[in-house]
Amino acid sequence: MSGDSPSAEGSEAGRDESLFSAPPMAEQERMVEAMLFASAEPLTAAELAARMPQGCDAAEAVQKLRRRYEGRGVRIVRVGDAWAIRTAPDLGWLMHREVVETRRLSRAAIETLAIIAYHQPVTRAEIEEIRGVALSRGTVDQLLELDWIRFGRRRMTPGRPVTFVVTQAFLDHFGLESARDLPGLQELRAAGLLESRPPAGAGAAPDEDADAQEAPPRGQSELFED
Amino acid sequence: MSGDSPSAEGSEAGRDESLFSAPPMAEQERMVEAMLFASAEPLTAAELAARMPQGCDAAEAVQKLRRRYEGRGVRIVRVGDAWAIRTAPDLGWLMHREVVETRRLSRAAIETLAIIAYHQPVTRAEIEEIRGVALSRGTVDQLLELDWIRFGRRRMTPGRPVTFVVTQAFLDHFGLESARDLPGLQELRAAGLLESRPPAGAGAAPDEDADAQEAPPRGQSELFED
Amino acid sequence: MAQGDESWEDGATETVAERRAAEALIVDVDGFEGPLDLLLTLSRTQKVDLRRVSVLQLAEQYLAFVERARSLRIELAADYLVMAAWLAFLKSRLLLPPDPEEDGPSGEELAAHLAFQLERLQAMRDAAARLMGRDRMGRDFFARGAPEAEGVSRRVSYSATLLDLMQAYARLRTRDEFRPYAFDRPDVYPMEQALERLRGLIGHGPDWTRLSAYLPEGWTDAPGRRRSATASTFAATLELARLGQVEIRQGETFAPIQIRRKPEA
Repeated sequence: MSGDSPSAEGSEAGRDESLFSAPPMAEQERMVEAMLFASAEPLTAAELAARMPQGCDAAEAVQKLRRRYEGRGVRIVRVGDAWAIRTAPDLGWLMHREVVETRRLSRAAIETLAIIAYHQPVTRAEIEEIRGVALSRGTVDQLLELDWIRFGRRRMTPGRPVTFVVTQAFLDHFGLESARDLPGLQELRAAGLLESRPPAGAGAAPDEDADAQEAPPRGQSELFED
Repeated sequence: MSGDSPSAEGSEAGRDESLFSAPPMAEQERMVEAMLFASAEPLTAAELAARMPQGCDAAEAVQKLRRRYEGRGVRIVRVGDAWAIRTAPDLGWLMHREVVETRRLSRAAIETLAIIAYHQPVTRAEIEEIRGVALSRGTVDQLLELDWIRFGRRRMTPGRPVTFVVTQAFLDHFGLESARDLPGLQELRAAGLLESRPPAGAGAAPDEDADAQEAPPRGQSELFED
Repeated sequence: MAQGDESWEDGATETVAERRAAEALIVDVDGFEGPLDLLLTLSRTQKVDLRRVSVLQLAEQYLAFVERARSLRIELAADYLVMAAWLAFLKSRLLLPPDPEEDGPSGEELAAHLAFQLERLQAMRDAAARLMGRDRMGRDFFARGAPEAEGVSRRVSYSATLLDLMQAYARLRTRDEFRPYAFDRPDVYPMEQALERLRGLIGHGPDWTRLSAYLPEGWTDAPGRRRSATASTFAATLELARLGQVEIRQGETFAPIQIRRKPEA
């Protein structure tokens, strides 16, 4: 705003005050650095100053910080009348892999994957039986391509159907030591990932008690028994 | 150059090549700086290295960068086996605009989280024993959803119960380099309070092996391997 | 506290105060997370190192507490009563000389374990408080506010978490749990199938034909399968007769059953 003679007229009036209260410039630089880093939007000098203690010179601190970052991996750039931290343009190629577009797996794929993980080695027919619908080629292809499943050995039954198993890449992705570490049904239920079956006959709703933060009544714990 | 870095055997074959092609360390530092700045999530040395040219030593570059940022407004922090840039904690007051209001955790959830962190890997039954009250579904669910806990490997005891461990997101949130850095962990262990039963004899030093034969594996010992 | 407001009914002051105390007790019971929590609170009033807490005194306090609560006809959770019974047992163990005949842990050992449990719970509460008191991301320190993710190479990565996987599986399995009970037996020939088959065949046989001729292939050899197919086919002909599409006749008892398409009227 006021170029290289910051707040010239302001300092006239408040010189004494600011002399004593303003933090050293190195400290102001730290503040600006932290704010620019954490902010989702570019910040103007005025916005920076508004958050800093009285007597600070945000514009000056930005300039100092900008010089400090010259030649580094990131730079302080001007965006309109605001400031932001951006990676150096010559390093843009490093960011390319950053832009992986993540999509959620389709429900069919995740269910198929879950069945393979829990039942491996498992045949196509068995997967279809559990899901109750035919297994599309696209689903299998996708999971094969992701390297999350692979063909296992053939089942020694008529037709010698091929089986599917999960891969090491699958275990790595899901942070599992082995497929045997997948929680069982009881544990899923205990963790609240599974609606508990309504108790036969009784119309009571045990779930309501269980969600209360206090001790659930004893009866509830039986549902959780491993 | 490779020292203790990965790809030791790879460098056998391509030593000449990497000797000539690896960029200078200052340049590697810039690359790491750019990548860490660009990402909101911690990145492992392996992830950094995967994007850098062959022959680079990401771990070394991170160390150099870390030293460079000491005392600045942002710092390079270690989160498990990954690295991230975070603002200096003493400047938190500047960022009040960035604060995201988080759901208040119930007392049950906070205690359960602490027990998992300090006793991990820990089973549901052990958590219930320590708190003296059944663990409600909502509590586990909430912690799983926050991505602060996850299922660990199964305990090799009858029933093979699943265990809970804390996640990298937990470490990141609480500014911990590793679960070993939990406040007071050493004192608690020395006092025998991370065991499942009181130390044998009054005030005797808790000996590591005495009840190992039947007690669950000591918490906080085997979790660090991943 | 009790004075002032209660002036409207002089004699009732004490009763009201009493009732308030009693109600406070009820509230307290609700406020505790289980017997261990209650015991820990009680033990704090002893103001001693938890390792040296007087378990005997603690048991007295707990039992008195539970007794008072019960006298107010509070339905105490079973946990509290189980703990009360156990503490009464422990008390007797601590007061009586040890029985040399008896195996198992001594009263002192049980008491030591209880003291340990209390100390451990307290330690975890303290640890939890310290944990929550740490500098926390999003409150005291911050991650990158504007992560940069521009670039040219766009790669699609499909993501799924373990939670997704488990929930998917849970969804499938619960659906399974609710599947109506059904026979999955290979040797049962369903009537629906017989009906379907007869509908297709009946048009081609205007003359009287034995029922057995309509049995499906592969169902005539094994006696069990033949019986099932015969029963289903017969039931199907009854259904078609009811609909006015076929006629059925039988010469005498146990004679072959014959069917034909009902002649057009």
